[in-house]
Amino acid sequence: TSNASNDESSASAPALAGTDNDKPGQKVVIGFSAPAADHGWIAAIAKNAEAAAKLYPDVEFKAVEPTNDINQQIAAVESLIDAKVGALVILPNDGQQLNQVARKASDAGIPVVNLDRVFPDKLSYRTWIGGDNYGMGVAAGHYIGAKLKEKGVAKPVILEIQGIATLPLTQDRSKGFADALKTYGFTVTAQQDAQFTVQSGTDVATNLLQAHKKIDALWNHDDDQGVGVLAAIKEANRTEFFMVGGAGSANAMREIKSGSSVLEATVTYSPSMASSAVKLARLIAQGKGMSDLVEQGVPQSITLASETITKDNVDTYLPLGFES
Amino acid sequence: MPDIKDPLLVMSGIVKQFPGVRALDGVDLEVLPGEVHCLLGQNGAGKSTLIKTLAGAHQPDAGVIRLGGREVRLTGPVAAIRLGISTIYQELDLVDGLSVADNIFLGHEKARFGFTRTAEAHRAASGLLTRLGHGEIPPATEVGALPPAGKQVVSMARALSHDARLIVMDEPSAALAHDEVDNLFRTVRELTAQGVAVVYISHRLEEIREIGDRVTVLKDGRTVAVGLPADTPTREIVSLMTGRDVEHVFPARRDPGSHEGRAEVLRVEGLTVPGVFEDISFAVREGEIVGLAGLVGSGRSEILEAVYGARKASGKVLVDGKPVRGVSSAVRLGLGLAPEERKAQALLLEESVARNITLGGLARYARLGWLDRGSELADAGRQIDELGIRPADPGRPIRTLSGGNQQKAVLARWLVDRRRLLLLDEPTRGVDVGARADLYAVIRRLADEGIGVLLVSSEIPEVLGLADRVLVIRDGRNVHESDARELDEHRVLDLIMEGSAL
Amino acid sequence: MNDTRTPPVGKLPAPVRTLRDRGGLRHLGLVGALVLLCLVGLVTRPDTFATSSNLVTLLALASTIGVITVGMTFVIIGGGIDLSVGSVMALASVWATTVATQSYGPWVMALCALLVGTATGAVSGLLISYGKMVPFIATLAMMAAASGLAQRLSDRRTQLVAPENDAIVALSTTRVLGLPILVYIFAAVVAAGWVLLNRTTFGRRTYAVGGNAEAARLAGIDVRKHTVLLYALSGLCCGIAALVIMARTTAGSSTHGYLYELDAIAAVIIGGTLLTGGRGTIIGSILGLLVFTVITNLFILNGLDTSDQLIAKGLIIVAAVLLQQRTANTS
Amino acid sequence: MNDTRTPPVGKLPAPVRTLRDRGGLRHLGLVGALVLLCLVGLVTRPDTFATSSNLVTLLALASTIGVITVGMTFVIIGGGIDLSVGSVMALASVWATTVATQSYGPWVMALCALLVGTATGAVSGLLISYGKMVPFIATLAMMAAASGLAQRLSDRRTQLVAPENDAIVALSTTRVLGLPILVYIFAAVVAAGWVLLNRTTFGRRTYAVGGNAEAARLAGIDVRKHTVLLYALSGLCCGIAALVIMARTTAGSSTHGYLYELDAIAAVIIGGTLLTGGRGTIIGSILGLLVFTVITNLFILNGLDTSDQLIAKGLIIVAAVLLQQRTANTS
Ligand SMILES: Nc1ncnc2c1ncn2[C@@H]1O[C@H](COP(=O)(O)OP(=O)(O)OP(=O)(O)O)[C@@H](O)[C@H]1O
Ligand SMILES: Nc1ncnc2c1ncn2[C@@H]1O[C@H](COP(=O)(O)OP(=O)(O)OP(=O)(O)O)[C@@H](O)[C@H]1O
Ligand SMILES: [Mg+2]
Ligand SMILES: [Mg+2]
Repeated sequence: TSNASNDESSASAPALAGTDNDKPGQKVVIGFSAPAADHGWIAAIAKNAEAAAKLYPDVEFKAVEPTNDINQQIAAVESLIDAKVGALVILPNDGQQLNQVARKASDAGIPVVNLDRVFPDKLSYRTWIGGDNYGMGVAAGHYIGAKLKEKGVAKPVILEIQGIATLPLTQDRSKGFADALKTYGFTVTAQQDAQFTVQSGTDVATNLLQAHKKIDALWNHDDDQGVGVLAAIKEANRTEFFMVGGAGSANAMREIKSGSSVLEATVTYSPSMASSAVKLARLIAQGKGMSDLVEQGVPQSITLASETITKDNVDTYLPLGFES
Repeated sequence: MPDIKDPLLVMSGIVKQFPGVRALDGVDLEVLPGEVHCLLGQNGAGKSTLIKTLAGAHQPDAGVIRLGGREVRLTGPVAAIRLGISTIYQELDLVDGLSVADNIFLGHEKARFGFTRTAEAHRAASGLLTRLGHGEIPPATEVGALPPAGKQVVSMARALSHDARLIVMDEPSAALAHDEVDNLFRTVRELTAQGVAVVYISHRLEEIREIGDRVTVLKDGRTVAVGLPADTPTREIVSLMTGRDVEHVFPARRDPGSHEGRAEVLRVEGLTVPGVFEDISFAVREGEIVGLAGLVGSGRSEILEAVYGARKASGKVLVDGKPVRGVSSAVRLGLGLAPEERKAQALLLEESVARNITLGGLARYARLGWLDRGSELADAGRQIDELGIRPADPGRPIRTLSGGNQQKAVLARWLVDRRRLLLLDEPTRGVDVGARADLYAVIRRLADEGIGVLLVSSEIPEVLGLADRVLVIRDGRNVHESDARELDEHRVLDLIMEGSAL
Repeated sequence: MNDTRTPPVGKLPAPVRTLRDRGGLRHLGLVGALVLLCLVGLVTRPDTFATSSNLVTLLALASTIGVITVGMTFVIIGGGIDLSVGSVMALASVWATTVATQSYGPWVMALCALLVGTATGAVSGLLISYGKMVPFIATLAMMAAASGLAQRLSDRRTQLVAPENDAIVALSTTRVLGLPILVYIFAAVVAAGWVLLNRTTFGRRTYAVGGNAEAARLAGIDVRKHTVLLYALSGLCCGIAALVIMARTTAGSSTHGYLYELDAIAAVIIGGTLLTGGRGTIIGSILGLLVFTVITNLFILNGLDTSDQLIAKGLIIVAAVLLQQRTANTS
Repeated sequence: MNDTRTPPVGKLPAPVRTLRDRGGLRHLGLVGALVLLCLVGLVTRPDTFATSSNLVTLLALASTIGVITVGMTFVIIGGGIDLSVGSVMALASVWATTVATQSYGPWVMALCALLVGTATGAVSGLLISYGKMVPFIATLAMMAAASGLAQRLSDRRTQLVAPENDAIVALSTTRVLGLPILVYIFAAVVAAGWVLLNRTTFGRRTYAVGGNAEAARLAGIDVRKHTVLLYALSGLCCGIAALVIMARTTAGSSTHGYLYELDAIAAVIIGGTLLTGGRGTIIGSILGLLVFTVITNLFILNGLDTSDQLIAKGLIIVAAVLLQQRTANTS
């Protein structure tokens, strides 16, 4: 709950690497552009990025107005280029559509760290770091598939509540989910999209539960909207199925830990990547490498694995859980 | 002799049914070229409906219309205009947001390849306005900023802008002051001299006598008299219209000076709205009717609005010694204003007649804000009978009432509960002779019951006939004040026009 | 006066259709549309649609926007519009679920939600009546400011209702005669709204102010004060809606009520209220809302995917309105 | 009566405010607000705000909604409203970037965008004029249908403009006299709109239809035909906007123009156009739009946090409008 949350509120906050890399180097202005922080995960992204920047006296952090309008984000990045920042961290609304402007930045000699949603053109960014949406779907699919197999359910009713349907990442997640289920000979019975918001979660779930009197498993793409989904399930007091979440919010982890609800597991898609992205941007701008690696420079691409959190391993993840 | 010529327009057996009302029930009308044909009838008789069918604005349910001998179908306003019928509607049909010139040429703009030619339009517009004696109205003025009279002039100019064979005027003089009517008549004579026929609707019978050639009388949607000579005795025409005899129009006054020493209901001192009127001071006693005479634009409406607290003004306004602060307090102190422009300032067009009537005194029907709809409806019903609002259906949307009946409803609003002082701005605008007499009687009765009345009217006979005391306003100044009986029409005309004359 | 007075015009002074039964007709259309939709539901999903639990679902879903719609109806009849309802609801829900507020227990939380809503509403009202701002712009500004404030307060987090304040959540979980309490709240608000609009001077003045503000002013109505009250009322409804949404989602969040303004306005307009003010009914608005709710419910029961839902929604709205016109004209 | 007296008619309200100078005043207010904002920009960000490149960014950003705003101005002056602009733009952009369309080259793509826009607009117009639907509802339905269709067509994928059709993208990348071509398109649309509104019978009639439809009808104007044309025009603008957005984002997508309707309407209203129709100016709308754009730009440059931005936005809008009133009254 939010009361509990406050003492852990800094749970997912980044820490210093504890290496020479932390020593102040030349001043760097890091520009940051992301979609509108209108829901938990993106909000956490923004917060983590800012927090990471604060760790370093040699970093000036310049976040531009987050927006869900491609046109606006392009303008935002353009104005950052005008402002001649030392490095850019961009989480594009849509990698394909912002590719052009990212390329413009790279061409202008500004190293771009591409966060999460990837630019199609490798020349558009110096380093990509992000989660694995397809993998996330796969993880959820495997958990549900295996669970139902051992239960020996013949033709299981598997529901899926997506996030914003028009986002490419949503389609990747669903594809991964479907592919994984296929290996068990299962398919998704019904699929509805919500808006990543608590309330849309409730409304969609409420209707969906009506449509299906008996459910075996439910995957909800996003733990933030999951709060709403769980509320709907409680309201309908349905318990005959189990639910898997997505992203790995602290709320979700606490639910899993308490075991009081149908939420059994969640597959991570951690916003901690934003902290790393800012750190990388700094290193790149200062020409440093990652001290644990032998290479002099920062790698070109870093993909975070999507892990599955269950009652058994939840305690190890709780510190990383973001307060959505 | 007119009757040798064959008629320009023949309407026969016109029927128009509105939900719940048969507005026209087989009307005949015959108009000769070059004549002024007057259309008379009580409020709600069907005059406006008839001319709307003639303008193509309404489609008749039955009947034939022949123009110049040929039968015509007036499928819409365009058709009528094409056939050379242009119309001045009773309810001003102007676009407030557009300039005077744009309004005049709306629908037939001065343009080439769709591009408007403003200069030309303005030239033509001021031409027409000058012809109507109002060259001073700038064609670029926004119509919404004109007072009613100005709007009336503009819609006349529009009617003239088409070169029409037949011009229909629905109560054009209602919004005009006495002197402007002369002006209008001059124009009408010019038109008829060129062989244009004019259908003229008015409730002022003296006008009919002055300008009309022949008269058709409607009653309850039927023709009761066709093509009477205009010099038919008034009594006869009135009894045709109303089906009864209207004797002395103005009720008897109390004996002179009876108001001396009675308590002052209203005292106004040094009332001023810069640019509109200045330093107006007067008082209204219980039971007294005070008339404001003046030209259109002299500022009488503004004086009323200022007294009512509806307009910021410097100076003192005291009702029973208590100052008026804004409209709400004015109403609480017992004032009631029947404003000049009923559509814009008084009516809730979508609402029922009853709700329009009771709007002023809602508080009376409420206990802790809870409405007692029974007594509300009862009161409304009583007023509808009192003033003879037709049709007598409290539930009917007021927009479906005829102009005159709407006007009666506006007055009824302040009669439901006893006011201390009534402010009446052009109270009989568009009200028929019979009803007018009734209204005068009602107003006088209220006065005799001790209510004060402040009356603005552009009809000098009305002011002289009804008021006890008359104030003459010229250019926003009070230039004369005296007992009504010491004045006659010519004296008043001299007073209000002095200086502005020539 | 004398009995020689002329009789009413025309032959048939017969039953005239007054505003009231015209309203009835208008509703007839919507009811028809609603019935048709329900038939579709019965045909496509005989098993689930008509079940009591699904009806409960429908009502529960409708209740949040429903409450807001009542307030919106007043504002629009009064000649205005309120774009801020969604974010005001969000702000109220957030404010009511801050750690500080929650520490005072459920009653204070509820009170807080109502106060925040009413206050913000009143502010919009003041901007419009005394600041002479266009309602659209004033409430647009409020919309931005309120959701900004909501995000600040909540630090963009979902603030769960603490277990000790479960009384709030109980509004949705505990049932009386098979219906969750919040449905009764919804019903109560609608009833109160109807009475206020049709049986009190306040309602009558609302029509007057919206129908012809100048006339209302000259009739002695304090138009500006009334305007403030109208928006305060709308705000109050947002506060109540905030309670309902908190109960349903067990949380307060700055993302609550996103784009509710559109849905609410749409419901009001399709219910026959004129955007220009002066005319409209609560019943119409609620029927309009139910139409929208049932549509969505049908779609999900039949597992349509979003894009098809949108297309179908567009078509159904058109169909419903045209049907509505027919009934209104033919009668 | 005495014809001896030659009519020395009473002076009607002599010099009353004419249309033009009132417009001037209204704009004065907006210009003032704009200037103030720019000053803020110069003070807070002397280094970046006034740079040419930033101004280009501003204009480029403004151009998409700008084009739509022009169409919206016509519709609103004509007494209507168009909620579908955003999704119609999306639909046009998607349709123009399907593999099929792209195979015909850039010209056909452009043509396709314009046609799709105009056609959808005309449909809304028909529903409103002949179907007698309330503009709000009709265009709301169109909004849903269009974006649904856009999602179907694109299968919710981003459709990049193929390299061989780079001519489209060139509209944003190639510059003439330092300005991207799309800025000139924007300017052209504004100019055309201004002429159409102020110098043609179409413009006059738009004011008439919006100001007093009945009067327009009685004056012989075919109100229904005119209405259809108005919405078709708005649709055409959406088509052009689709081109611009395709150029800027190098792609067509069903997510384009999300909630643009709100921004466009807001710009028009703050520009002094009455939501009730009959009054308004293109210049005002564009100024209104620029105010919004500059506000956002300032935020970006100063890197405010979202929640603060929203709050500030609300306050600035209020301030701007109140300022506007002052200037309008005092003069
Ligand atoms: N749109 C309408 N719907 C229903 N009834 C109408 C409508 N217009 C007019 N009527 C009715 O038709 C009858 C005739 O109205 P009309 O306006 O022609 O009277 P009028 O002779 O012009 O009266 P006035 O002298 O007051 O203008 C009235 O009873 C009126 O209530
Ligand atoms: N809408 C307006 N805008 C600007 N000035 C106006 C307006 N209406 C009236 N005025 C000014 O106020 C003065 C009074 O106008 P108004 O026509 O009301 O006087 P009046 O004596 O009441 O005439 P009427 O007999 O038509 O009522 C005019 O001189 C005019 O200059
Ligand atoms: Mg009439
Ligand atoms: Mg006057």
